[in-house]
Amino acid sequence: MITATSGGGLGDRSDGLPRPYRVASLRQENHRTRTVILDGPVDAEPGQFCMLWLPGLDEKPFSVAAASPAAFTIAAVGPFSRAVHALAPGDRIWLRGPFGRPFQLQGRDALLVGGGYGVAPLLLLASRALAAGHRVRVAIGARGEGDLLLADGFRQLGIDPILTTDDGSQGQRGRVTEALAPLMDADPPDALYACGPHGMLAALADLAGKHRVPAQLSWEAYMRCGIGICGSCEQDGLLLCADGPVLVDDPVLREERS
Amino acid sequence: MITATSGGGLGDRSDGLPRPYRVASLRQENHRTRTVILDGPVDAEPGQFCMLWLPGLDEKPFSVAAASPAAFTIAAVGPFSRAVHALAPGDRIWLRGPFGRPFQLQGRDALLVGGGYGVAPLLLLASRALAAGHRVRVAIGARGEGDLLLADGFRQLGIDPILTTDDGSQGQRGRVTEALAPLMDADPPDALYACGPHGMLAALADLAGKHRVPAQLSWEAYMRCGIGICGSCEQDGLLLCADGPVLVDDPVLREERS
Amino acid sequence: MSKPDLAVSIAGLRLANPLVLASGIFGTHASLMVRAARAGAGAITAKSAGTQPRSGHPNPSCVDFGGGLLNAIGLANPGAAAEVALLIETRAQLAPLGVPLIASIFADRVENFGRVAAQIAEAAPDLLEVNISCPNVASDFGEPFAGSPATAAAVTAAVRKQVSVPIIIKLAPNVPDLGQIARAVVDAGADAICAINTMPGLLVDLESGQPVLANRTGGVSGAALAPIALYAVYQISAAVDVPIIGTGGVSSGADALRMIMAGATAVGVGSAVYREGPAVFERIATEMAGWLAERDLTLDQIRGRAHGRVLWPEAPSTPPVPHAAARATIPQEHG
Amino acid sequence: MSKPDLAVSIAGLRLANPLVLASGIFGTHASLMVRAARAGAGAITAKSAGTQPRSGHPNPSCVDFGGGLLNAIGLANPGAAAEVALLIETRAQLAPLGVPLIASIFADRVENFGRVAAQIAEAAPDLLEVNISCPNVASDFGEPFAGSPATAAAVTAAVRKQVSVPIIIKLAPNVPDLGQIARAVVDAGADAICAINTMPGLLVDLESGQPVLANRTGGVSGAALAPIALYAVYQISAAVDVPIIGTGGVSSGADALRMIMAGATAVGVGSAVYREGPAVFERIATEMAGWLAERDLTLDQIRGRAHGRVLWPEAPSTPPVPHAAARATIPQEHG
Ligand SMILES: Cc1cc2nc3c(=O)[nH]c(=O)nc-3n(C[C@H](O)[C@H](O)[C@H](O)COP(=O)(O)OP(=O)(O)OC[C@H]3O[C@@H](n4cnc5c(N)ncnc54)[C@H](O)[C@@H]3O)c2cc1C
Ligand SMILES: Cc1cc2nc3c(=O)[nH]c(=O)nc-3n(C[C@H](O)[C@H](O)[C@H](O)COP(=O)(O)OP(=O)(O)OC[C@H]3O[C@@H](n4cnc5c(N)ncnc54)[C@H](O)[C@@H]3O)c2cc1C
Ligand SMILES: Cc1cc2nc3c(=O)[nH]c(=O)nc-3n(C[C@H](O)[C@H](O)[C@H](O)COP(=O)(O)O)c2cc1C
Ligand SMILES: Cc1cc2nc3c(=O)[nH]c(=O)nc-3n(C[C@H](O)[C@H](O)[C@H](O)COP(=O)(O)O)c2cc1C
Ligand code: FES
Ligand code: FES
Repeated sequence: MITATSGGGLGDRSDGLPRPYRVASLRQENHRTRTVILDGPVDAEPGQFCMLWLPGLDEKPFSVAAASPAAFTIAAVGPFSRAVHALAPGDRIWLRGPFGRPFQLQGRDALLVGGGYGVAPLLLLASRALAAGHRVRVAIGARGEGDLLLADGFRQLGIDPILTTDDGSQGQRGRVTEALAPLMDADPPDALYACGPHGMLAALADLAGKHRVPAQLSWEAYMRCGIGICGSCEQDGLLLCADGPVLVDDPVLREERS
Repeated sequence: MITATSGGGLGDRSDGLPRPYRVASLRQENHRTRTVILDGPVDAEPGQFCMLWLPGLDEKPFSVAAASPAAFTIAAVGPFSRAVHALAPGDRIWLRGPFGRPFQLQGRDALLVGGGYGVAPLLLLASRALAAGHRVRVAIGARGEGDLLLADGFRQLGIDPILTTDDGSQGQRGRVTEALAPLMDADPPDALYACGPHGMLAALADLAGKHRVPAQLSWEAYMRCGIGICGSCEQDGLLLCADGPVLVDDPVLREERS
Repeated sequence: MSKPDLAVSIAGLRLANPLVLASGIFGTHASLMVRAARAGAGAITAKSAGTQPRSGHPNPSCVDFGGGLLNAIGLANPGAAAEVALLIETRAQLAPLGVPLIASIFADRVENFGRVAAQIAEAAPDLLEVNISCPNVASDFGEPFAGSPATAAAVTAAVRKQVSVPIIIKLAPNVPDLGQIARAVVDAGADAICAINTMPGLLVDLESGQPVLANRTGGVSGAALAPIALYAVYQISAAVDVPIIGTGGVSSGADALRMIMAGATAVGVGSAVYREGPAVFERIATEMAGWLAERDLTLDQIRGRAHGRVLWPEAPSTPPVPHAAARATIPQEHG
Repeated sequence: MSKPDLAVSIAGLRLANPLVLASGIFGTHASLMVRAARAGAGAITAKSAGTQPRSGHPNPSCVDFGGGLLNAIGLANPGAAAEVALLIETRAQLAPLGVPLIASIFADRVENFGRVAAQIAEAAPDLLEVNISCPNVASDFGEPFAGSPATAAAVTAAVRKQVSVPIIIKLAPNVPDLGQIARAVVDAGADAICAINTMPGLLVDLESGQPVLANRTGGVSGAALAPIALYAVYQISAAVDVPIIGTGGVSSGADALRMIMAGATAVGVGSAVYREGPAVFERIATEMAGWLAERDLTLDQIRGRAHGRVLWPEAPSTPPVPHAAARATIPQEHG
């Protein structure tokens, strides 16, 4: 039973036009990732995203990594992300949003799992979950040491993240799902929250399903309008920009309905 | 110094489209005047008016005679007013508004003067003034006995109106201004509020000016749009539908500024 | 007060209710079209397809400016061949729901309209809509064909010659005389008219001085379009006798009923699906049914009502007759 | 940060600021036009006048539907002879304020445009606006002259022949190609263009099923018109080199600046005067001046900016250059 979370999403549109911000500062996170910190806040929940616009260049979706001030953790993978990296403090950047349905805390014990730049929205989620009195565990997976992201950010929140790398260059060697299997056996969380590549999310959905733990997974898709009208982010009849990006896979619900 | 009162008027437009009501009842007021009472309220201040619409026929301005439920006291003078008289309970009638700037109570001692169907908005004003703790005196002028309007309405509020008729058929003989001169000498009010034919208003403005009493006069003009855009109600650079219909003539202000 | 029947028919095709998913919204995937149908749409229009795949315009390609949307998606579509497969799949999934499928096509030249129509007809859609009015491809394709009676009729005739499926011609608001264009396309063989497509518009970002859309200009849809669309339907229904799918700014039962009063047979819903999600269909239909039931009216009874004139009896002379029998009557001189 | 000069010039005429009272609002009486001038308008346009007096359409003739106004005032005017007197009186009162007066005319036939122009020219207005685009008199006068390049040019030429005062042609939004029409009127002698008049629209009252306006259809103005007007100005300024009075939905300094960025020289304000009263002129001008001053810009520097393109340097390859000099530059390829 894959369903959309409540809140955000379709029917809740106030921030329709791009709003100009200025870059306050940039922080290098790893060899190809920077966090761009803006000069004002964005009223977003963890898991929501914004459309960042550089007039004349392009407009692309990015998860809100911090809300006040707004910040985005961006991997340089192509023309737009490279242009954002090349901005200097004081430069203008525009954003529309936030859009999409956010993570919604379930229970009191949270396991957050991030892969690649999918870690970005989890930092905001972790701090909100801690503030709400949750126990918060975090696992971060990456290809190699140099690709690990934001581990220090979680440490600053007092969370010691489980790290995994494919090549074992830091933390446990292998996939993050492998590292989590024992934990899910011994001390399963009330819910699992994840953002990252589709393969990772699919594996996590399986793992969570086996342990009957609800999973809130943030799926990516190619997004154009970001507001649920162009159809480009369709997945199984859902528009991930509006019905997602966070979808809930609740094994208990699934069994009840089947 | 003729100025517009504050409140209502330009810049305050919520009720732009005609809204359907039904006629709840009709009351014959005199040989050519009826009050049409509707099945719902209108959020109006004394002195404001509405545009009454009968689709396919016409749309015309009428002062709000009562607000809850909405009521209008209408003299049959032509096709539209006659058609309103001919409505039966249950029939539809539409209204836009209220529009225009209302009377605004000044001081604590009010003199209300009405001529013809100009008495209509004064009944609402009288009840609001009483509720606000004002002393309220009322004078009603008409051509003859049969043209006097709403005297009973004021009596129901506990006010015994001064009546004048041109032919002396009821109350004092002569113009209402003549009847008021001694009163203005002996016991002038804090402000005079009037609605009626232009001649009467001009005479009252003189009288009030002589006694240095502020006058709030509701002027009529030929109105089309009712909302200050078509220009048909222009008088001395003011649009009476939006800057008026109530204009304040304050002799003290006038002297200060001249 | 029984639940009124909302069924309508367009060119012999029955729709369980008059609400048609407008082209370009949810019309890109079978899953989405089925979702709209399950949510209560009376018919589904697919996104317009052309001969070749198009990726559409760069981003930003659609924004909400408060009064509505401005979009320049730019007719992104997979091309006619892939579209045929999509339509066949969609039709198969819609069939059990009893919801008809309307294909939509566009092209760059008159002959190509005929060509893509013939291709798409292979998918056997219930109706074929011909989009001659997209404002977002002018730079690629010259002025929209909907801009003159001659070009509009030429496209209609070209499509008519190629296919036997009933055709709907989709018109544009930015013309001086809609009635003339409607007559031209009906004379050329249009079975129905869809009115209207978006109105050309521009939004400028103050800080950058740049148009907000990457395509610079776009098409206005949603609330800001409502009185313009109502006008279009009114003019067209006064000029021709074919069914009209009144489209533009409809987001409530009242909006939809007004479209029908202006002369529409069915009612397109596009931007409102974005605002509210597909649940908008059920809500609009329920509001329509409720309004009609309360007044014991049917859609046929209100269709074209705005063309009628209220008759006022000669106003009685004084003294007025109390409670006179004089009453507004609304004759149906149209529809 | 000095207070920027908002002065602009149209056909050699200097306006202290770009805000022009649009025709049809406050333009019926000298007293009202003077009031708008005192309140801060940079120029005043009188209500359009024709050869003969017209009482206009019956009521309701103008309503606020939330997103803007729909009006069918129907060109109520006192006729050319009385209008001349009104214009002379108004001009005398405006002169000491230094605010120019724009007369406005309409007619039913091409020749009559020339005739009424000649008559009105006797009042020696500073500029003469030719309203070929009123949507509310179609039933009386056939389709608006603004609907085709040929008729628009014919009217322009007829007026041009009769008068030496600079002429402004006022265009309509409901045409397929504004650029073409703009070129036609400029070739025929237009000194400036006003864009746009209202967009044809309809409102229907649900309970009666009747159009809300007695004239049934009307013209949409105000907020709903803003993106449509901006588009019109953008298209026209790409096509011709004469000054444009950008008109439609302007109610703030930001709206006015965007019009200028789209290519306008001056900015018409109509419906906003109704919403806020004539104080709207002072507010808009102050907002414009404040925005420009903060950025140390002038109107000349931003005019047409929306036609420019931001140049992005070739994006650097990884590893990215921190704090690169790469920056958006906005070239002025227009205006
Ligand atoms: C909801 C959501 C949240 C995201 N959050 C982040 C984030 O926090 N940090 C981050 O670095 N990236 C994030 N992305 C991905 C980001 O949008 C792309 O990396 C970016 O668009 C690449 O643009 P480009 O011009 O640099 O590269 P391109 O050369 O255009 O593309 C490189 C790759 O990026 C992806 N991509 C490109 N355009 C899009 C698009 N419009 N939508 C989705 N993916 C696209 C594709 O996989 C593509 O192959 C997110 C994407 C989505 C949908
Ligand atoms: C602000 C305001 C408040 C009014 N309040 C009342 C009221 O409470 N009771 C009442 O009986 N009348 C009131 N009137 C006058 C009322 O509008 C007219 O009596 C009515 O319009 C007459 O319409 P008709 O078709 O019956 O007559 P017609 O034959 O059209 O006109 C008869 C006379 O009514 C006046 N009139 C007509 N149309 C208008 C118009 N659009 N605006 C102003 N005057 C018009 C003219 O003096 C005209 O000579 C008010 C007018 C205004 C401007
Ligand atoms: C994002 C978007 C894409 C559209 N794509 C198409 C299209 O491909 N073909 C078409 O005929 N109309 C298209 N339209 C126009 C709509 O079908 C409809 O005519 C218009 O939006 C007005 O209706 P609305 O106000 O309900 O949205 C599109 C509209 C929008 C907003
Ligand atoms: C009530 C009203 C009357 C108008 N009368 C005229 C007119 O007589 N001549 C004319 O050229 N335009 C007329 N217009 C159009 C305006 O001048 C202007 O072009 C249009 O309203 C768009 O601007 P806005 O959105 O600022 O109102 C009128 C508009 C309104 C609302
Ligand atoms: S990006 Fe999701 S529908 Fe357009
Ligand atoms: S009635 Fe006052 S301006 Fe129109």
